Amino acid sequence: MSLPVLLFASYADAFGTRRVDVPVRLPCAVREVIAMLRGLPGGSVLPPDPLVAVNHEFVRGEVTIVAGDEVALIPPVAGG
Amino acid sequence: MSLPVLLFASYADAFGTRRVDVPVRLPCAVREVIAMLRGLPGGSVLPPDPLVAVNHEFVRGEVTIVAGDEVALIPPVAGG
Amino acid sequence: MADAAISAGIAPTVGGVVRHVAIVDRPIDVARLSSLVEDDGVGAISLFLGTVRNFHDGRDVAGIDYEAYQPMAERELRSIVREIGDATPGLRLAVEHRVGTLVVGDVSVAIAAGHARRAPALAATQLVIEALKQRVPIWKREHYLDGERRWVDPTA
Amino acid sequence: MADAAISAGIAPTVGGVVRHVAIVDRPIDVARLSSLVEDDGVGAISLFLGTVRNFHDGRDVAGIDYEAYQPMAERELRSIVREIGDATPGLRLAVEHRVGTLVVGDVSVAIAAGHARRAPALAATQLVIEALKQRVPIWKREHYLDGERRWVDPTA
Repeated sequence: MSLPVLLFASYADAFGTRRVDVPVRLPCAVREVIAMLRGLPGGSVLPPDPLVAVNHEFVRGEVTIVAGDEVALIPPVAGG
Repeated sequence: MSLPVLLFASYADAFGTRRVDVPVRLPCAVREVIAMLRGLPGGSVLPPDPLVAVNHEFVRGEVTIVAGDEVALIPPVAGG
Repeated sequence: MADAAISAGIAPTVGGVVRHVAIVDRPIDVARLSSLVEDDGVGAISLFLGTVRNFHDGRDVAGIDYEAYQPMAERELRSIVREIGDATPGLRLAVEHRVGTLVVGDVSVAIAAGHARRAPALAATQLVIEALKQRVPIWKREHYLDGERRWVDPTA
Repeated sequence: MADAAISAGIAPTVGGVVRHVAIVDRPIDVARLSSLVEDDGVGAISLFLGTVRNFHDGRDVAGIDYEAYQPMAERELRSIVREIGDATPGLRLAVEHRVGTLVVGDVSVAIAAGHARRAPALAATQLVIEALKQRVPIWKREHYLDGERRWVDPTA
């Protein structure tokens, strides 16, 4: 079982991909997914508590992810 | 000897003209010109201390007007 | 004189700073005004447009006559733009006010400010419109739907 | 997805209030955006344009790649516009942000606000740009004249 996580900008560059499949058993907490990502090649780019969006909404680390959720890591935004 | 005074907007409407010749001996103070204008037909539209411009600059009542100056009465402005 | 308002010439740069002001008797070309404050070093452009709206003080408005004491109005506008420009290095400012008979929706005044950063650009448009309303000799006579016309006195 | 940014549809009026947002991958039509907030009851239109400038942090910039998490960016923009619009009756707001590769002088973001009075229109553009920079998932990678490219991190 794995969870696809969307990556953008500097995070996508660091992981070398715009989508990484994280091997986790769902449901699980956002912070568990982050911990696994930080252990992958390129994962050192991530701060301990990066911004995460689930289904296009910012969420906190204790939020639970279920199958079918769209999960994305959000680098520091720089629009405008 | 007379001094031409430019009028605009509500003041021009009240005096029925855009330029009134005020019979004064120059040099004289702005406030003397205002006093004479207030006594003319339509002059009741003027407040005791209306805005006055001499040579395109706002001036106070004690300023002296000399021959050749461009004098204008400035109704409350409403640009924008 | 007021009724013969003519566009003032463009003073494109003063020490590298754009400062354009004009009283015009035709529709304001907003895109052109905005382009005057563009520059490779500009990261933010703030534009303010005053438009004729269809009501004021509870009355239905059909249009507005704008009148200016043209040479003094341009002098005051230049003075406002100089004061604000001098206080903000790198600021580019362009201002035009229209005179004549305008109908609902017409642009009566347009202010464009360009700067490397957004805060000075945003502040500049606001400072210009506030100062313009305080001290530039321009007047407006509203035409109401009931046929009456009245000079607006903001001090009344 | 981010690279396939497409213009969102226009939601012209919500309870009579214009609220348009879009992430676009072509030049922003500023005149059209401004026209969206025009109305017979509007007396003031405030426009803010973010443009690509030729330097940043002391380095010469040639251009910028903008990337967005498109559906979330539009959702956040809609949320910002809704919050500000709900707090200001009669406010009309339109916002577009461009993605893709832009060169110096290109407009990256345009915000238009229309209101009967100038203070709410001026405040709205400022509130939108500040909120956009805080919470809308858009990123930019600057291209420097020396050939280097770097993602900008405003929190660094």
